[in-house]
Amino acid sequence: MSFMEFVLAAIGIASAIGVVGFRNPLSSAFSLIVHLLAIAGLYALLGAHFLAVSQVVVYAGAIMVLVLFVLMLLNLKSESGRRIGIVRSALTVGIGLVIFLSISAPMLAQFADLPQATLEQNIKSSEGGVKAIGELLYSQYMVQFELSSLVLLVGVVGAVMLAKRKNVQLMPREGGMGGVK
Amino acid sequence: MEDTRLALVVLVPLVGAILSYVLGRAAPRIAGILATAAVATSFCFVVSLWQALEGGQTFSFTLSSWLSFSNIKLPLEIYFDKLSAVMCLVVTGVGSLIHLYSIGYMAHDESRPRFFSYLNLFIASMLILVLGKSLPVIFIGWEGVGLCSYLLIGFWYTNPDFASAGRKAFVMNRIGDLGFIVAMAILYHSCGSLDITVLNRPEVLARIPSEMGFIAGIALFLAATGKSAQLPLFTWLPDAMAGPTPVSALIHAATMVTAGIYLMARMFGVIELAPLVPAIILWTALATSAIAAIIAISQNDIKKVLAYSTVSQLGFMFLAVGVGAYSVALFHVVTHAFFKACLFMSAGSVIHGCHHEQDMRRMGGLAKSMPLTCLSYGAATLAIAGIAPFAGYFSKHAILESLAHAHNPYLHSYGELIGLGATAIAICTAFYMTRSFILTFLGSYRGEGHPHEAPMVMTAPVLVLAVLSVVGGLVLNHGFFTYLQGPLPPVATHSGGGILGSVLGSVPGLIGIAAAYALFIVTPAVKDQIRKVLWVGEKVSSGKFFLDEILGLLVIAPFRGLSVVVSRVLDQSVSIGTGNAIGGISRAVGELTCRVTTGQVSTYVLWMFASAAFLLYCFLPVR
Amino acid sequence: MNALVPFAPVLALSIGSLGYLVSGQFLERARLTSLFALSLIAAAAYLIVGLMPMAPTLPHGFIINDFSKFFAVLACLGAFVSIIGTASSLAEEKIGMLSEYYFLMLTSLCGALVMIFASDFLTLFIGIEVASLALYCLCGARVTKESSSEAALKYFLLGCVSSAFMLFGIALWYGVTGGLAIAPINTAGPLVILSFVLMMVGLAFKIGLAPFHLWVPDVYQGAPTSVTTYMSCVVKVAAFAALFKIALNAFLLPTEWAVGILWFLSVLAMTVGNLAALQQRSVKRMLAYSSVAQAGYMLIGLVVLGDTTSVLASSVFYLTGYCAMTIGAFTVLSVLGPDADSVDDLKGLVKRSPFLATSMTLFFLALAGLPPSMAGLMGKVYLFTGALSSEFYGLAIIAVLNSALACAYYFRVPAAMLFQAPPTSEPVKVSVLSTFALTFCAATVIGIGIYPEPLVELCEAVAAVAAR
Amino acid sequence: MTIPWPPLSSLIVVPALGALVCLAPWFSSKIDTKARFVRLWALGVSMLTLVILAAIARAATMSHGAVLGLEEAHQWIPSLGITYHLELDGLSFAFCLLTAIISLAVIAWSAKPASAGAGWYALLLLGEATVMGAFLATDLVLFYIFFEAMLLPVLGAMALWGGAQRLNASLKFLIYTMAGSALMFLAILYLGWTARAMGHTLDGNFAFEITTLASMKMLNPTEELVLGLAFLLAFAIKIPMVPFHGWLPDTYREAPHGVAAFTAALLGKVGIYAILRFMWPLFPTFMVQAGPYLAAAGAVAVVFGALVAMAQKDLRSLLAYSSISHLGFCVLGIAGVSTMAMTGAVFQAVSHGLITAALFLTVGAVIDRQGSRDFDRLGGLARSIPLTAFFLMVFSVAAVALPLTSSFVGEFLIIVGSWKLFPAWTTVALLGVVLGAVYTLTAYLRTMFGPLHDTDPRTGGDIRGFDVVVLAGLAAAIIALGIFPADLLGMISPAVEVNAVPSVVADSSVALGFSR
Amino acid sequence: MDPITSYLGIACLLFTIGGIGLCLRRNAIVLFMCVEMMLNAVNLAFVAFSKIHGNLDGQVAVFFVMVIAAAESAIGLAIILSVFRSVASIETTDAAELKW
Repeated sequence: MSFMEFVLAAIGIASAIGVVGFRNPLSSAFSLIVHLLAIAGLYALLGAHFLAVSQVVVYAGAIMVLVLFVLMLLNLKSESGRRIGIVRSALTVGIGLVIFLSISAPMLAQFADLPQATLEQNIKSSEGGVKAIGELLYSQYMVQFELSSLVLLVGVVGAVMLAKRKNVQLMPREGGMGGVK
Repeated sequence: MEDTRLALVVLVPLVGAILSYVLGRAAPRIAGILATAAVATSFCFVVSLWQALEGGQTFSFTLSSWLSFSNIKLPLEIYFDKLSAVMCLVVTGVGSLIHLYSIGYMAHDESRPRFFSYLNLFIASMLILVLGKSLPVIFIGWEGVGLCSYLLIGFWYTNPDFASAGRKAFVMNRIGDLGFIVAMAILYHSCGSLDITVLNRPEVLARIPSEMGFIAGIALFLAATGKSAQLPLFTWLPDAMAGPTPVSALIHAATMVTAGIYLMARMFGVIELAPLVPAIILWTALATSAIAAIIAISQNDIKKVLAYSTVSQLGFMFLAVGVGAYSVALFHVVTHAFFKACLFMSAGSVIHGCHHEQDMRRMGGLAKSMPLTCLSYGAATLAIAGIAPFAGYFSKHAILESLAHAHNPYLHSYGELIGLGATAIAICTAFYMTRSFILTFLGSYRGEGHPHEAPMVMTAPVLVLAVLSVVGGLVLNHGFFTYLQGPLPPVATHSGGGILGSVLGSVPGLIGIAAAYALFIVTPAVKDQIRKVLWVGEKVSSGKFFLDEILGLLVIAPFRGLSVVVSRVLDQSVSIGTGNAIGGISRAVGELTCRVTTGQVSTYVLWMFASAAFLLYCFLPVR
Repeated sequence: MNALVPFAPVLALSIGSLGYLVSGQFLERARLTSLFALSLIAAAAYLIVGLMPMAPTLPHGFIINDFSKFFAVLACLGAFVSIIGTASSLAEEKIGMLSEYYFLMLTSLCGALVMIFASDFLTLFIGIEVASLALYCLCGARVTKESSSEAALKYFLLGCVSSAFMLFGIALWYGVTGGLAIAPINTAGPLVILSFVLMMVGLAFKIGLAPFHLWVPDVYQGAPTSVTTYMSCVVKVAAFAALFKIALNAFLLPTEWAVGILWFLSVLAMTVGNLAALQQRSVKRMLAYSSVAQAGYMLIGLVVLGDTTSVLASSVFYLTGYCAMTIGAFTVLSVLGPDADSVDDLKGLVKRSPFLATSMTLFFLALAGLPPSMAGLMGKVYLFTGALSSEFYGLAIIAVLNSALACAYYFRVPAAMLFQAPPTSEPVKVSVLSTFALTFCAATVIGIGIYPEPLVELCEAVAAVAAR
Repeated sequence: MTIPWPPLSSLIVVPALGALVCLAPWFSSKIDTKARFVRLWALGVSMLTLVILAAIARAATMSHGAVLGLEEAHQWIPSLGITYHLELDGLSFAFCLLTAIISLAVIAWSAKPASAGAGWYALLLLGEATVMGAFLATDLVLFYIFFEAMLLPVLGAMALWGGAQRLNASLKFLIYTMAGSALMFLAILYLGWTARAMGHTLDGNFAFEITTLASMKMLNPTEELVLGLAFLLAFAIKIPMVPFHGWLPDTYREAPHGVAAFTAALLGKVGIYAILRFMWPLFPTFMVQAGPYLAAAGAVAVVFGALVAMAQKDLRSLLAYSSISHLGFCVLGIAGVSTMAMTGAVFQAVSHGLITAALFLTVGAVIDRQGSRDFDRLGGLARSIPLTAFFLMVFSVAAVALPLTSSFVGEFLIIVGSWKLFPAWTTVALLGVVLGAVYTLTAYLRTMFGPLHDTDPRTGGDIRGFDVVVLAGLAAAIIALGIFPADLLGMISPAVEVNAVPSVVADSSVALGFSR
Repeated sequence: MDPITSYLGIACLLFTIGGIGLCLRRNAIVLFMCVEMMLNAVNLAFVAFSKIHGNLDGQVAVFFVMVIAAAESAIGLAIILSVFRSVASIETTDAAELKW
């Protein structure tokens, strides 16, 4: 594992913990941006260049901007009220540990000793350039590609339907936002 | 031989029962006449059939194939032989007289149609009982008379005590019926038939295993104790006096209560299968007879005295049964029917005349106001006391005599003792009967109002029966035992004897009468002295040996308790409770299951993760 | 052009719905819009029936055979009937944007069809997402109602989580096989199981199998009844189709390791669903929990999969019957009004509308597996015979005891409708379309029960194809 | 053997269609306007059913000499091996006759709940149809369907017109029955599957037809035990046998009189019938082994029911428990291989149906009049309602099995028949005879005798009109069967022998276990 | 350990962290972000597998996941807005009317 990979992975994990850990949603969001960028870096290191770029554009760009926009719109403070109990946290972490171990253990065991030669060959052959992926998308994954447009369309129409209200004004509530009901 | 008359013997009273109710509702007066006519007609048929009986000739009639199916043959068939003939004659004969008497006795009761309907129904049932060709058919009558007895005891049902007395009679009879059913079950499986003509054949009896034979015998006797009021099931009979007096005369003295003896006689083969059974019968009979006689001494209700006397006399009959002298027992049945019916009807006339007063302490001196009744009662008293030549003497004497000839291995060493006991009972009988006569008819009137003699329609039948009580024994004495030798085993008795024998035989009765006369008329002071000395005995006697209480404590209370316990604990708590508990538990678990759905996404995710972790943990081969 | 033929139904639906969306902006006529949507579905169904069986070849990602055709037609039929039945109640539910509403519903159906036809995991996943995303929005369609938004939020968040699990499972499949096709696996090992478990988490969520069912009651209750009606049928059909396909064609069930997982899920689903439903006062929640339990029964066919295909056929049979029951039951609720939910709201319905009460009773009897609507009973005969013949005695006993337990709550609704006094005597108006839908459903639950032979044969044929 | 006309199905179809016609006005407009016509219609339909039954029996007797094995069979679901197979033999006939009579009586009975309209008759007719179906079906699945279906009309009628706790009571009834039949359902399916697995069926498919299954002898003793227990549980709850009677007190307390009569008279009988019809042929070994336990259960039920009945203060509860007691005899009768006892049990079932229905109706008249069913508030009614009192006496007497009533025939045959096999348990059951007299007479005493407790009469007076005819008819039937039972017994016994006895006798290994 | 394999480990870890976040946080937007993180983790696994197998199918899958994530975000945020409008909060503890 190269130093760069290690650093990016460390940043990715740390920022992931940050997303979960920060009490202010804004901090979480920024932390997520860092995380997404770190993952993009990892993609790049793995040679999936197209994905790395897409990650930055789609995720860190489009999605996170949307998230931040909503966060600002709603003008939210930190999570209010009770903290999560220690028991529940411990339980959650414990369950997480079980899941982590039971997924990663067999996976790591299976892929621990891959033949180095073929692996390098494979890494080379799966250089994810725009061209290579584009070719795949427009030949083999044509149908899926078209279907993904349907996904986006649903996203658009759905958002419109939910957001648009007849005769209903978006009225900011009095006395601050969030947590008061 | 099939004979339609036989069917008519039963059907006429049955139709009479229906008609007297239906038509009687329109015209109450007609009910009694119809009912009496029906029984009388039946009597005529019986007589004509009886006349036709010659030698071994019998009649039978099949009413329905009844329980016959597959290879099982249990038709509803009635059968007329000499034994049935005797019973039928008594039932219809005495029955007619009592019906006639009832017309007068019940003249002012508004429920007359119902009464006569029941009475006729009773006669029909009783006839089925004595005519039944197989045990199930006998059982029809057996239960039928029980039902009628129940209905008639509770005739005045608005009084809950009377209604309860009826129920008591029925239930106690039912206990006895268990024995009947068990006996039928055993006999059916051992002999393959329940036909009485088949069952008494030696080769059929030989098929019954010995222990089964014993059980069957005891079971039959149990049935008889229920119906014929023997220990431990006799307490219903005194209570049964709640019914109208003609009912007591007909059912609880002359006919129904002797059904047990009839059954024993019919099934003598089974009874004698195990020698222990007659021995048990004998001891039970002796005890019953003695206890009833002792109780009778202290009773003040005239009907109660007669009731206990009936129990005591029934015990006497069973004594004869116990020693195998069935025809002697039957003889006593007949004479007893005469004099006891006469006694009851006289007592009924007294009650009627004294404005429904039954307590002898409020009577007295009725000889003047009711001479005919007094005469009949006196004659019957002498008969029951066993004074020659009255009817009771012959039968009683025959019983005492047959006791001496007992050849039961279980009784060998007690022969004299039993004879002595029986004699003592006979003395007792004479004593308390004389006492009742004295209290009722002699001395001065102690009650209210003016007693009056009963109307002719009542006194006539009483007088007829009185005459029968006087001469019945003398007339029947000669032919009776030989007549019954066909259906019943012969008895080694040549009763009556000469004049000397008669005098000697009357001694116990005379002693009793004399004692009563001495104590109640001559020296009443001595009587009080004796009562003081024997106060325990008096308590026991007037307390009826506390049999009701003992029975209540030992049988009824435990069952009541058991019933409550079973109902509360086993039923409500266990059976129903378990079902409810299962329902409750599932609801509670369901509630818990719902509680997982807290409405909060985090919890849901946590559950999802936990479940996923569980699946992964459990189902992955590597841990 | 020939290359497009296999996609004709999906294309018809998606392009049609797009055109409809555009035109809908100009003519907002309730009846017209629903008729248009219905005609699209009918067209799609017609096209599906006409499709020729076709092997899965790249670049299609689609597989057309009797199995997928059956499920696709079933989904279309379910969507069709649920739209018919609930169309007239939309106005009362204050779903203003009808064209968007129907667009999303059609797209969701489209996604369901993609799930059913998919021959690789990627297509399957996209299908799931198309169907789900549209449904998330639909759940929140009653924007003025708080619970509707809440249901949407829950469904959305949890659905995304389940998608993530599913996706991880697909990733592992990819990791093991190096491809994304739903094709028989040729290796074994813990990763295969892991992949199956993770996919199972995702699909169990969509089907609503305990312990991944927690969203079901909330969403069924919060969503507009019309959406619930649609969802309860179409999502189950599509998800079961996907499950059967994956299990039989990719993971090559029956395998020893899968039995335990599926057994556990099936038993837990039926038990938890039934127990939880016992205490519900809300009919929608009750039906939701009941659907969890019913899903448990439907899974039996897969659990007990032996060398015969008829056990799978029994699941298909039961699913078909279940669709009619659940659509019918929810349709009745939707006819009663947007907020009719509590058992109390149904009190004395028989006085207010004998037709509604009778048909609802029929549906509940069918769910409980009682005559005369014997679709449920026959389904159980079929299912449990299968379970017994594969010697899954424990499962069969648990299932049968559960179905006895279920009567306790299935009884409540008919009891309220038939045996209790109505709060008002005001009659309930039932539109012609709803009447038609309900009659259709009732006829189905009775018809399938009384003359199941054709459907049994069809299911046997379908199962034979699936298990090949 | 089949007879061309009328088909057996008409026994099911006629009442079912009749019920639908009853419901027709309900869907259209007003409910109560045509109530009288509906009643006449329902009466006509149930009468017609009775006539059809008689016609079938007569036609069969004319052509074949006895009602034996009339069949009607159609394919139904060939892929699942389920057939539509009906059979009428002596056993079925006895129960079908009971069904037809009881339905007619209950429909004719005028005192129905105040709010009951056409639905009342529709449900009763449906009840008749389904119960008939259960008594006729020989395909196990078909039987199961009818077995479940017959619950619903009764449940509906009870929940519609019952007492205050009617919904709880019906729920309990439903759950008990469903829980009981659930395992039987599985057992049925197991049988069907085994038939296929053993390759016994012609077309290589499942088989559920009883004669086919019974002739295969395909079960090993363990299977017989498990399946037999599953069947037994269902029937034990239906009959009900102690301790599975938890549903019964509530049901009989809450149901309207007619429904209680219908339920008590018919539903439990299906259990008795089914044990004879299905369990003996299917599980002979099990039945022989279970015989002593079954006999014990029957005897215990007799005594238990009687003891609990003694403790009741409520007339209807008393009847309910007395029902348990009487049905205990039936269970005792079918416990062992004895033509006599089994025939007796069937006869007793029929007789109990007649008597208990009559009692429920009569007691209903008393309760309706007095507005109370509590002994403490009843009494002395013999004077104010003599006709009711008369009929109650007749039916009480019949209930305590006095000879020349039908129940004596049944109990006598059962006791005498069972004595040889189970002397101890028969003796225990005999105790119930005494206790039966105690509680029956006590009930009568508390209701009819004693001082008049006529404080709060609700309705005018005695039963009259049609109701008298109904009760008189039932009484006549009870007494007629008590005096002339031979024809019916002669029909039942061959059917019983065909069903239960040969399967045991044929197998010698079983015969060993059979000697108690 | 091979670097490629360690990517898989990281993917698992990130997936788990996302899941833990979902269980512990209450803010709907944060929850949404956690979901995105989980998807990302899977994406990482896809890319790593793509490298292992030497084909691009995995990367294509990642592309589609991104598209879906975009659509998801649009809908998700719209739903969150919608919830906010009715409850005036986006904390899941406040939007918990449907329960039991």
